[in-house]
Amino acid sequence: MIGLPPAFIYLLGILFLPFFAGRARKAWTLFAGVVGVVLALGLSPSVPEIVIRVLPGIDTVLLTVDPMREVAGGIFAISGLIVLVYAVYRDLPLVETIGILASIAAAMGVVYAGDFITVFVFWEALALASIAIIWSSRSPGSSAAGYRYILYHIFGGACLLSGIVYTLVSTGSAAIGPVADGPGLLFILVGIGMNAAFIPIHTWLPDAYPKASVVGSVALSIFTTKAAVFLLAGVGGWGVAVAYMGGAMALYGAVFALMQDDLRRLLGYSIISQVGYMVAGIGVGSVAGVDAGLAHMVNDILFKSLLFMAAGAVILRTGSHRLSEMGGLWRTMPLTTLSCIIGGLALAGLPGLNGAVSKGMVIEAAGSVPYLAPILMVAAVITVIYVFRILYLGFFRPAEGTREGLLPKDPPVPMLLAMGATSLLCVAIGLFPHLLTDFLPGGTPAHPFAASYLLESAGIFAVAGVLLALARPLRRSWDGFENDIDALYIRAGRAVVWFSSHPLVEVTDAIGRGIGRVVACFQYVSANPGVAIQIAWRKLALPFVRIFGGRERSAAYEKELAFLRDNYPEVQTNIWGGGYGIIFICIVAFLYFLFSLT
Amino acid sequence: MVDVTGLLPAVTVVIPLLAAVMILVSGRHENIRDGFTVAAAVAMLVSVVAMLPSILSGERITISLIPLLPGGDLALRVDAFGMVFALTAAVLWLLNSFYSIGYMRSLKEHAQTRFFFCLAVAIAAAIGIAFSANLVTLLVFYEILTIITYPLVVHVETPEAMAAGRKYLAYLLIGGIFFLAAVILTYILTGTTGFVPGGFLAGSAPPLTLQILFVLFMVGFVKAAWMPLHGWLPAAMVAPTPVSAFLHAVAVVTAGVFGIVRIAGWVYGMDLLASLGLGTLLAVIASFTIITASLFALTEDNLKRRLAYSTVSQLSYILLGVSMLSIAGMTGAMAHIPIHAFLKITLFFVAGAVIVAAGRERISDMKGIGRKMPVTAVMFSAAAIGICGLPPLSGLISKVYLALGAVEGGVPILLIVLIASTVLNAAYFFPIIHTMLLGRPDDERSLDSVSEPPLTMLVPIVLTTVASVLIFFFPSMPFMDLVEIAIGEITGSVIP
Amino acid sequence: MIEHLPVLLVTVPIVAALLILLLGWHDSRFCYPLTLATILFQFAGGIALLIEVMREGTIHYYLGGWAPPLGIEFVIDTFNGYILPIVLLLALATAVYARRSVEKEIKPEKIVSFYVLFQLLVTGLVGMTITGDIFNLYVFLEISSIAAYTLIASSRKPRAYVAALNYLVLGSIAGGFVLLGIGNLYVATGTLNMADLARLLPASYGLATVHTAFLLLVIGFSIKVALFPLHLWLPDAYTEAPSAVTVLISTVMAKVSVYAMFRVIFSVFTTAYFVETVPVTELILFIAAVAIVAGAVLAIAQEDLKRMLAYSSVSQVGYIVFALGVANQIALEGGLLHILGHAVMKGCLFMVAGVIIYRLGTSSFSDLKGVAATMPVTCAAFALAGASMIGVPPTIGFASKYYLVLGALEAGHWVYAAVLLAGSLLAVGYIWRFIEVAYFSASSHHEGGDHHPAPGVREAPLSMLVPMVILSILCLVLGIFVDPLMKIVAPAVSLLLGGA
Amino acid sequence: MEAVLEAFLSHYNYGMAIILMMIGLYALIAKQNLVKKLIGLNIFQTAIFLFYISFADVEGGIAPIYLPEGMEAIYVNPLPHVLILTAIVVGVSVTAVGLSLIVRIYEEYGVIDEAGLLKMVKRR
Repeated sequence: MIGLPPAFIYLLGILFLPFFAGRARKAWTLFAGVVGVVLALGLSPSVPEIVIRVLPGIDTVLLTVDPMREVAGGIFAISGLIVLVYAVYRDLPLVETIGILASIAAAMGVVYAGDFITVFVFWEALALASIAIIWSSRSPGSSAAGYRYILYHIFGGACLLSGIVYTLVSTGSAAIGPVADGPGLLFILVGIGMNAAFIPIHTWLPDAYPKASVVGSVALSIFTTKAAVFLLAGVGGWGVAVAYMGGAMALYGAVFALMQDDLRRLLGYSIISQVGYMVAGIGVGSVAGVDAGLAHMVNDILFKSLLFMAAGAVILRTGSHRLSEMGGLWRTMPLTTLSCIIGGLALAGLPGLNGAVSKGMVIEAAGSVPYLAPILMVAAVITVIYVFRILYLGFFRPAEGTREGLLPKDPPVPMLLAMGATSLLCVAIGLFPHLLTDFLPGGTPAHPFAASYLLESAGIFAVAGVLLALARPLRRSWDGFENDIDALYIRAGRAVVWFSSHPLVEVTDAIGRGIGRVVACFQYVSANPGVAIQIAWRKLALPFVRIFGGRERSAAYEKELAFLRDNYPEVQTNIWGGGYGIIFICIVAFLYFLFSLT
Repeated sequence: MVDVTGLLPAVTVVIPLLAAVMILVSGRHENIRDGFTVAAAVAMLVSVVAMLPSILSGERITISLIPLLPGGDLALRVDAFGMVFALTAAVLWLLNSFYSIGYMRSLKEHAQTRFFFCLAVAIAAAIGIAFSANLVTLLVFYEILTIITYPLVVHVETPEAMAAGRKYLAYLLIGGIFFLAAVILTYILTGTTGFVPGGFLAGSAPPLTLQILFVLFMVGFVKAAWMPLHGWLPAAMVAPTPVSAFLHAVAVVTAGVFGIVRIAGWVYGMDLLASLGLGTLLAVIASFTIITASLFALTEDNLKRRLAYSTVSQLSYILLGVSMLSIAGMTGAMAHIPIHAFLKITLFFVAGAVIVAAGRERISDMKGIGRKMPVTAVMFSAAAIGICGLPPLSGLISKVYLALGAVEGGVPILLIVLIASTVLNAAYFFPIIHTMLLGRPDDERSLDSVSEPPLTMLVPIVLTTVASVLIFFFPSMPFMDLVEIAIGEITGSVIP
Repeated sequence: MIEHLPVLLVTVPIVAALLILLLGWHDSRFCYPLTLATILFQFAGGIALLIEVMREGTIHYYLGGWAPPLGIEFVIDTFNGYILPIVLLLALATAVYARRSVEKEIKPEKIVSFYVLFQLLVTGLVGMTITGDIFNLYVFLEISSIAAYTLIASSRKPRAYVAALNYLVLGSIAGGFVLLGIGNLYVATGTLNMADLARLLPASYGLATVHTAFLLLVIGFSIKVALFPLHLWLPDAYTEAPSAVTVLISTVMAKVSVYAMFRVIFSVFTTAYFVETVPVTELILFIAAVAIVAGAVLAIAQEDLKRMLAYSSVSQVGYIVFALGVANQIALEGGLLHILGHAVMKGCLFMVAGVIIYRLGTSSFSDLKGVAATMPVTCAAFALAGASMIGVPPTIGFASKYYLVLGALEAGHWVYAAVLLAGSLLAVGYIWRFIEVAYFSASSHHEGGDHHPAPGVREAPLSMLVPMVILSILCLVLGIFVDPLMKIVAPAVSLLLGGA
Repeated sequence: MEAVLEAFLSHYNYGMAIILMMIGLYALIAKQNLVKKLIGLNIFQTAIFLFYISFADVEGGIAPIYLPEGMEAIYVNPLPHVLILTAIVVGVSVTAVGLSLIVRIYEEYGVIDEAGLLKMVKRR
């Protein structure tokens, strides 16, 4: 197969995009997507590396292939194609199309990059592509959310770069690999963690994804976090801290997902939760753990994008994105409902669907780290509960939200096609896990239908069912709890802006005024230095005159001073009289020498 | 390093001077006059490029014009680092010439002859600075640059412009006097002022004297606009936009930072700077400037002023690179000179294009302007992204090297500065991008009269952006190669 | 002929002055060409002498064949060989310039006497420069002074009378001091020849008489050169005099007075005396520094171009005296360079002021708005000379400042070097006022080319323009080719420092 | 004290020269009338002349006139006398110029005192 970095396919696609419009543009994007998939699936480790030397001293590896990259590249290419198919239903704005293609390209670039510098370049490109997607939706709040998004990611990118630089200095090469302990590790963790939505730097995710357009949020949900997970796996060598971070994310995301009302915001938190599983798996560090993480990444891409697509379909047809405003959609949107059920149950980990395959692997691998597996299981329980809420509140409860006369129907064919394909994949992997596990770098097998695991799943579902049955509020819709830590960040940002627009500007203005005053004073004095000195001196002496001189004298004195001041520039020092003093000096000197003559 | 004598350096300096005379003479005939500007720009570029191969092969071209003062003849020497600046200036001047012609004609500005005359002399001075072989020559051209840009700054002649001009002059001339003092002191200490790769001051005086001398140099290069001596730069924004572009990218501020790098590499040498602890001083100044200037930029609504603060901040990247006293840091510093110049000139070109095509200067008035000026707005976005150090633009390259330098030089704290600065850069640039490309104008009809600027302006905008992209993909052609040679010159080593 | 050149330089113009008087009585049109021819001759002679001195060494010319100490001697060495062409160059430029300027500023009936006095003034100054006899110096000083008083008074403005009288009184006191000083020197040594004085004086360095003489001479010459606190006559005199006269006295006369001061201090008293016996260098430095700053500050505040330039002279004289205070080779080189530089640039600047008065009838800043649009060449000349005044490289002003600072730093006078640099900054303050008003003020705000000049306001006549432009270009050329110049200056300084 | 007085008395003509000089300078400075100022200047110059003549004096010397053959005498130093002749000429010229200036000032302003003159000058 040709050894061309797949990212270039999409970049070429972007390059020619402005020359197409309407259907031709759609066809072109689809073509690019298909070629990308073909190319990505065709790459094998035997393909020669592509190395160029752009910067002195740094090898830039644009293409290198190993099993891990094959898996990630394949899934990114496929899901990218799915997004493109999904997007066909309408004419997207040019910027958004570019954004989507660029996201795919950037994610592919990150995957196939053989060195940190290339990774970093595509990493930043991914952030830029995402912001293009977010902003081009033009929905209310998208501009502010996009702004915050880019700030977080630029911060993350800069941290990543700092971490990379540490590796460069310590190892002398830019090859991807573990980072030595020290500040570099922290930097790179923050850098990757920003994109992987580590707690507490995850807030951009639920903030921005709901603001994107229907198609946009699908694209967003796939690439940014998963590319980060991939890099996390690629770098490797993490300690248990990362594993626990995964656990925390899984739990935190799940809990917050439970509290949401906005469908896509809920799914956003769900991404955090699921990424938590992957991070946990990778953090464990064993071959099985990494395999589990990667497998879950693939599966999450599939079922999460499926859910986002379904959500998009619902939003498109109902115009509402709040669970509390939906309901009873299964009658009118059966196919959408079906996709959603498949996606939801996969997410919940129902054996027979793909989620169960990898979730089981993760929990199994997590067994080697104390307390991690239980945490993940608790998260799994909560996941089941919120999946139930999505399905029940959105689709199966009696329709109260939909207004009369508005009968949402299933979405356009391209959407259905995309959802159908994804569902198919979910089911296929769920039923035949080796479709996925055969490709894993460690070759770790999955056994979702083993008795122990079935038991475990049953237990999770049972607990969730019991909870649902006992706690009625869980079955009711509520106003979403939409606060998160980012309230703090926003406040901090505002504080910076306030600081620079008030104290900083005021202080500098004051300094400027002060200098101006000094200059003015200088000009004033230089207009007539003699009199200026007189005025200054008299002003200094004024208090003493007031105290020691009589009333009349001080009045006369002040009058004189006022006169001097009022007529200032005109009052010339008496030039002839000024000469007096000088001549006097001459005479004194003269006398001195003359008398020393004797 | 092989020194060869050649006439080309002098020719390069003389071409724009001749053009200046011809511009004055042909002032009444617009087309002929502007023809001279363009012809000189082309000729100068050719002349600079003609020297490139021999510089890249490791030669230095020297020419001693006349004996001037004790301590230095009026002598030119083209080395790799000078070439970096000269090439940048020559290329950008050509583009800026077209742009200026388009700008001045579109706005029907007054006193165009004076304007182009001053520009031509100023570029001659800038090239002179780039090619100076010693401090005295550098000083001579530096001061000429100061004086000759004054008429450009006050071009509009409003009271505000006059006040700004006074400020400009006050800062720069005071700086020039410090520079003069520093040059004389250097001469007294060492008996020479000629640049020596790796420095020549070591051991010539007690540390305190050398430290004071360095401060004198720093104040002397007030053109580098480090804080708190940056006040002249935002004030000078009253000038027509081509002038701002010229100040910020082609010549003036670049000359300032160029001077500081020259001093660091060719007068002090990195070892001496390190042993004097001056790296720390420089780092503090640079960090303070980078952060504070970005904060200023955050609140500025006038596009040109925001860009000015951005320049203040970006220039200190170069100081920061020098302060790291490591090879990578120095590489980043040198590379950032052309990289920043190409990016920033695009931004100013766009600011000017918006003034010409839409008559707007405030960012808040530019909502949705990208709909009518798509190319301009996209180019602005690209350049802004580049300044933030994001791919696929050249800004990333210097950022990588600066970060490398910070770690290599053992000052990881500077990474924090870089990170904060990157975030702040994004914080003040992305709102502009959003406003231009996606904003909704308050009054839809207000955009009706807006259209793309004339081609003489649009083409330079596109070209500088493309150049920035090309530098990202092919940094070694020729800038990184030159920088590599220059680094090899001052450290005696090669970049790993 | 060449061996009698020194005396011819003095006698020919005196004869010429008589001739001008006689012919001028007949027809005043004769005056100008005659004056020009004489000064041209003198200039050529000055150059010839300089070349001769550079080639052959010091020239001694015994007046009437009487050798000193009985007779009067003209001595031309590298120092006054350097000063003489400067004096005559400026005199020549002024002479060319004077014709049109005088037509406007002097009553027609006074024109003949103007040229006569002009000639006498130049003669007196040339005599001062080349004489080797100290009493002769005094006599020439008084000749030039009296000519100067009357020339100042020849203006149409009545205030010029007051200014002239003011100058007369202070100038006479200065002359009296110089005379007294010479008397004391004679008491101490019994000779008036400078070379003999230098030889005989060291024996009586301890005497109070010598100290007194030194003090009196320094004070006397300080008044003549308008060193800061003794400058009071200067602003009025420069401002009220006709422009041509201002050019002449501000450049030539001031410079010759400085020359005399240097000559007396270095060639009569020698460096050893005033650096070691009477350590006044610190005091002189201090006064010079004050002069630099105070003159510039006062100049900034002026509302009139000519007056501003007058105060600027006060400041610039400070630079030259500064060199005296530092008294080492480099600084003195700078000082001598500044004698030349300041003569050239201040001459140019005052010429510009004269041209502006010629065309506009005023030199008040408020009336000069946008004058650059109508008089581009004039204002360009001002800009160039002004840049030199500020010390922008590569002008002559920069070169001299460079040497001065270099010298000061070498002597360890850090603070004074800083003051010197600050002074040049203040120079920006006053030079820029004109530049701003002329180039960048509202009334020049017209579309390129189609401005509406006030009636009668146009570029200066050629005879005024040419010397002005030449001087302004000289500012630049001398600055660039300063190195050949130093081949003359350096031996002159060595001569001064090495004694007579 | 004795010695100082002795010294002063023996040089009393120098003392007188100084006193005259001071009188002249005082007049120059303090007198408002311009003519009186000029007179002060003249007194000042005269004092200098006196000084020169004094130091030219040789005790018992006679005027340096060419004496018949064979006669011997101590001459006073002739050179200062010659010099002072020149100086007197200068002084006269200066006085003449000064007086003519005062005449012109009087014609123009109608005053010859300093305070009045300042007022007049300012008014114009």
